[in-house]
Amino acid sequence: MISVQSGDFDAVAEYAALRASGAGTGAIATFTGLVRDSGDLQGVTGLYLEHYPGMTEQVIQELVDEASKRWDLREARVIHRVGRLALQDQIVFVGVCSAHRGDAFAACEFIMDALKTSAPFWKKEITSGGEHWVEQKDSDLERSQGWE
Amino acid sequence: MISVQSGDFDAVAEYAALRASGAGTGAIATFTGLVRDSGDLQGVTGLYLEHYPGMTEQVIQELVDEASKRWDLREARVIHRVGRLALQDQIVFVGVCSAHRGDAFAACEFIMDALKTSAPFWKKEITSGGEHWVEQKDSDLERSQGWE
Amino acid sequence: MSDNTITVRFFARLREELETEQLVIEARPGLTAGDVLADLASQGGPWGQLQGDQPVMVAINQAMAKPGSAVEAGDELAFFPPVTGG
Amino acid sequence: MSDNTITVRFFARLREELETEQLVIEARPGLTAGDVLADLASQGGPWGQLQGDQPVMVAINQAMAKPGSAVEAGDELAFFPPVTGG
Repeated sequence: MISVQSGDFDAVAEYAALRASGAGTGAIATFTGLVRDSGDLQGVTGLYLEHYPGMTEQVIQELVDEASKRWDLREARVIHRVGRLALQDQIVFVGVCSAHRGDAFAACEFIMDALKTSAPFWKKEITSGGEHWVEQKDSDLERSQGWE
Repeated sequence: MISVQSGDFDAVAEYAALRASGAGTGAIATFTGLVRDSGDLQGVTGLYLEHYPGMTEQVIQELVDEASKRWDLREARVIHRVGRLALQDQIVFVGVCSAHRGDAFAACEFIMDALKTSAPFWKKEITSGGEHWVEQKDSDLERSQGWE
Repeated sequence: MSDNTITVRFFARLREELETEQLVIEARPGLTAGDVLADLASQGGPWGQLQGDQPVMVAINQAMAKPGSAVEAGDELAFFPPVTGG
Repeated sequence: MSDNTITVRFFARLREELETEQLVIEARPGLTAGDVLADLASQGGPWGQLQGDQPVMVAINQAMAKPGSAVEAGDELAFFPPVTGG
């Protein structure tokens, strides 16, 4: 299940869906990203997220497919929000389940890292002094390249 | 928060507690282990888990403290169940939050790996043909030694 | 979309600074994404940044592409800054 | 716990096979966890496994220890198989 949406998501319902994925599931790993006050500028009060409707969903599906080839995955759920978000709002959820713990951790982290560097999302930080588009961080690229 | 308990846990409430950990939190990683039907024997119908009351909690606290030294951790919650469990029951929950994604993933996986090799828990598989104590897996030891 | 045109889309910082979300250009034989970037940049002003220091990413029909990739009539070409999601 | 005794606890497979959850032994100067293992193993029967092929883990006062670790009056000594939690 892949969703790009402006509304909030229910991490609870996502977890329940992962848990219902079948008797072979022994491991569920989840990651949730929240808006936090320590971006490139001080005094961030919120974010605005833009995406490329159609392409974004397709790229995420390809990342999930790639993860399914590398690891034993029973189910993967990826949700990314767009639009205006406030501090502490949930931005992104990646949840996977697998028979095995190592596969669950690796696939979850791989999808999350790849999401940050490959999926067409752009983030603008909103501060008391104005707004600015966030630049891509080298550290994100390096994390993602570590998987290649 | 560390708990060893016979009752089930509410992954939802755990997630909510992690999310409430403060404005600096940007990343929440969780892992849940479930009882699954593919142990050392075929036809597993359940598990029985034993622990060493007092020592077990202390060892888990030391693992969390060690993780807090290695990574930026805002909060960690570890729950491990004991007693008799059925297929698909939740066994273990590890949830951490951090300012940073990489720290959240690493700390969650470190605690989970170390839990399997260091905390005094013993697992007995219950099958239609009888019960047997699970032997320690070399693969778990190797995963944990990878952190040293 | 008419027979001989290419739709060009812009996202995020480029969309804002170019004050353009979408435009339509004529296709021509042998045209590449890089040719389109050069044509647009030659208008000067904010358009100059399409050939400036900051990297510009290219997608054709919603798949990542390169400046050397060919674009044809009916294609959807998109330019945007490096992605910063999650 | 009396003045000069050591409590010995067993867990999991050992607890079941020895049919013993806990026993009390006399402390003596220079006693190590390994000495206790050897004393107990010398009873034969299922106790022999305490010096057998399968590893036996040692804890003293609820902290991991080694066969060479000293045990003293008032200590809680525990023996158990390698852990298999999570």
